[in-house]
Amino acid sequence: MTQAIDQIFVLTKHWLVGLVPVGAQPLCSAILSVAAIIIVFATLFAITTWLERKGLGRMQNRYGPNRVGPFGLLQPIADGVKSLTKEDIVPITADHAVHFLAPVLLVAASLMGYAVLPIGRNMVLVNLNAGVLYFFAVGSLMELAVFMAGWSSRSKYSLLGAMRAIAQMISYEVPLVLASIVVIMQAGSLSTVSIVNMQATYSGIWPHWFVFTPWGFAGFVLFMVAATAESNRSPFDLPEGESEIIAGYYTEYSGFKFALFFLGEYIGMFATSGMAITLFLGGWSAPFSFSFLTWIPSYFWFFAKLLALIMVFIWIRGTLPRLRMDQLMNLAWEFILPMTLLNLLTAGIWHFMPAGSLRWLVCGSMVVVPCILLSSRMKHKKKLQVRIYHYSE
Amino acid sequence: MNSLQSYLLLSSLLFSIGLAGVLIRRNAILVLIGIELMLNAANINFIAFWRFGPAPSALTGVMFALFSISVAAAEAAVGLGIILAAYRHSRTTDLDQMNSLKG
Amino acid sequence: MTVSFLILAVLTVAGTAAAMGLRNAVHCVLALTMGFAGVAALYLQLGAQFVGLAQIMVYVGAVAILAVFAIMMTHSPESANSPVFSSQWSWGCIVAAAVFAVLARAICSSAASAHVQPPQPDATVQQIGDALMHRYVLPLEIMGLLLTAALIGAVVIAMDRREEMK
Amino acid sequence: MIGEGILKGMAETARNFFGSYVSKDRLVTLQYPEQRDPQIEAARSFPFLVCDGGDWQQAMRCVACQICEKECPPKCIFIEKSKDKKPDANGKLQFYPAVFNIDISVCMSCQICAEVCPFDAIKMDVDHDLSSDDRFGGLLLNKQRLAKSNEYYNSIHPTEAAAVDARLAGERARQEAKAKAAAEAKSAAEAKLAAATPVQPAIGEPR
Repeated sequence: MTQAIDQIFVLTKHWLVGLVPVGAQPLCSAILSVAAIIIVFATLFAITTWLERKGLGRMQNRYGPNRVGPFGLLQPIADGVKSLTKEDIVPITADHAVHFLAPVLLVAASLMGYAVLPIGRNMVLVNLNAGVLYFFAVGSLMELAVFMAGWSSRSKYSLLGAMRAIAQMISYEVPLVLASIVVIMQAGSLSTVSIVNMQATYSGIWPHWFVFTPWGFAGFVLFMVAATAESNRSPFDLPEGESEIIAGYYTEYSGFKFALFFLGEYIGMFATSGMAITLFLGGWSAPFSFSFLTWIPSYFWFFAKLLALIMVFIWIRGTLPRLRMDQLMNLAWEFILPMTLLNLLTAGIWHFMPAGSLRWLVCGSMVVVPCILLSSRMKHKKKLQVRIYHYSE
Repeated sequence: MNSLQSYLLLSSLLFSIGLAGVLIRRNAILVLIGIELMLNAANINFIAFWRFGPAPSALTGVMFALFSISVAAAEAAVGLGIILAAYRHSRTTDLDQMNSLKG
Repeated sequence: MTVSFLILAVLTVAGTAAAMGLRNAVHCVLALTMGFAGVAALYLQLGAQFVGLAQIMVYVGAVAILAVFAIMMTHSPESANSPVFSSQWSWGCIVAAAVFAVLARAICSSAASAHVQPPQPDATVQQIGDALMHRYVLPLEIMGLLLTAALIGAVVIAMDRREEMK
Repeated sequence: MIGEGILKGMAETARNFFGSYVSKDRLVTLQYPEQRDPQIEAARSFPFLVCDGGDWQQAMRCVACQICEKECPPKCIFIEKSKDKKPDANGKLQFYPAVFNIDISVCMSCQICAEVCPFDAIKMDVDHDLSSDDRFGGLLLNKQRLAKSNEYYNSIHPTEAAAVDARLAGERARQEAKAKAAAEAKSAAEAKLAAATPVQPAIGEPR
């Protein structure tokens, strides 16, 4: 019974695929999976916009949306209708073909990442041998889409936003990949499915999630910081800094194309969060091996973790102010990159030391000590200090 | 099924396109891109020969393609750096106008 | 020839031909990324998953972006009206066509190229990693050195030295 | 240590988040169309025309002198002066505006019209939710929409209105006294009466 509930979507798909002729079965199976992924994550996008507005509102002691439907729950539908019915304006000097292709490419690229995310037990679109590499390769397509949007608009704000976005995405892609390499080292595989399978075992009641090791924890935090920057979320939202460059690279977009950019950005954020869950938080596995927890279906755990990470994203957005460009770059190259490199070493030492408290002590100190040293050095160099306004009084 | 021949023909076509680009374009950056295309054509050959070759388990073709991709990346970085430096010097990337070695 | 190969071949050739023929340099690079993606798909079709994904990551994610940046940094308004092709473009075309003719003739006449496809060999990441760490460890190290040298060299070449000259 | 301040800030926002559900007085937002802040007296939005008495066409104070039209910086007032004269609230024959339009989509609420008006006929309103789905007609206020009673004026700006009313009453009384004095002087010229000291009427009963 538990098994059946856990595999209900897989079984349903098999049953549906069995209805069509044999020749069309692979195509039908692929279409079903892709449609399911698009529908589920587009719905999650709608829920997240509501959650974000509500959460941010409450953090600022406001109500948030509360007019459309109970608790404003129908607000995403109203937003969608609004953006669909708005006039689609294309600047007359814009490069029309590229201007049109940019949002399409962005959404397509951000959706492609889901192909290798294990959403539940046996619920992955393709179990690629080089799944993690595929994920990052597809992620690099987003930079191109951002550039196309910024360049084709023929607007200074768009171009500046695109430049900022690309510089930021390239700088943070390095720590993003390096932070995930520790997991690949430990798991000995680039396949997302086998990475999750490795974590879905328990000793006692404790799971073998990689986040419960010194290098895993450090890697997770670094990965999340880099993921925040990669998805252009606050406090790294310089590419769309409203007070400086209006809306960044999608300044010249309106109506549904603007909504597509929004969708692409959120879908990309979910994808990187999903990757963080897969790599560090045990994918679809339950946090403890109590029978009542493992009875809960695997996809539920995945989405629970995903929602938790989204809430952390919202929480951080409600807390932190936007960084300056030099602070952003300094953080990437002077703090996060050395930390990820050291983390690689820590993971290697962890692998070769015998299990015990000594291993914890050595690896823990290898994470904590450089972190303190690097941050005190950054503070000393006043790179992250409060900005002093020389000319304003 | 695809034959080795079709892949080789495709790669030679790519090579010729890259070569034509190198020979006829005036923009230095696009010339560099033409060279990248020629390298890509060579990579297709490596992979095709690995796939259809007698000993695919040795992975020689794959290795060669991997190394060639990284060399190409390094080449692109250095080449574009050189083009930027040349641009700063002569204020143009037009190869027909960059006709003096004197600084 | 299968349909998928034909589609990918057309995509690749169209992308690269557009990259070499279009007027606007940024359009050229965008068309080129299509060609690179087509090549990557060809690698995937040939069963070299790792190489195909590395191709997307390196060429689409890095080289194309780099080229676009370089084009935008070297863009000058007067270059918009100057001719795209060099003065001896007809000679270039003839040479390229001749090269293609020779290559195509050689390929078609070769007996070795009539091979049929052997069964899919597996090039898993594990195998590639093993090969890199055992048989090809020296080239790997040299590659690392080369990339480091290229990194430093590119920075040094592209660095603006006006500050020092003062 | 890096991140200390971040954690502190996150604790603060979490406190706000949960606090807003626990204590209602944290939420200062008013649910606008249903709940409103009490109107403060100094509020100003757009001009309106003050009328004395019942019928708005009869009782309009405006005499179409067109000073406001000339003074208006964004030129959002349009007045057409009447050809004939009509009795105003005091029964005196006056010109009146045949057309009086204010385009409040242009108006910048500078209050100059109200200041220059010698008849205290144009004053500032407080009504601000004037949004309309008609982009042009809905924001072009005509004479009828502009006309509002003096009681309304008294209700929105009591202090100012009281001062205006007092001044108007004083003026009217002075005029009446002058007229009376003139009449009395005429009669006194033949009757040879003693000094006719006019009595000031009480303030606050203008009409």
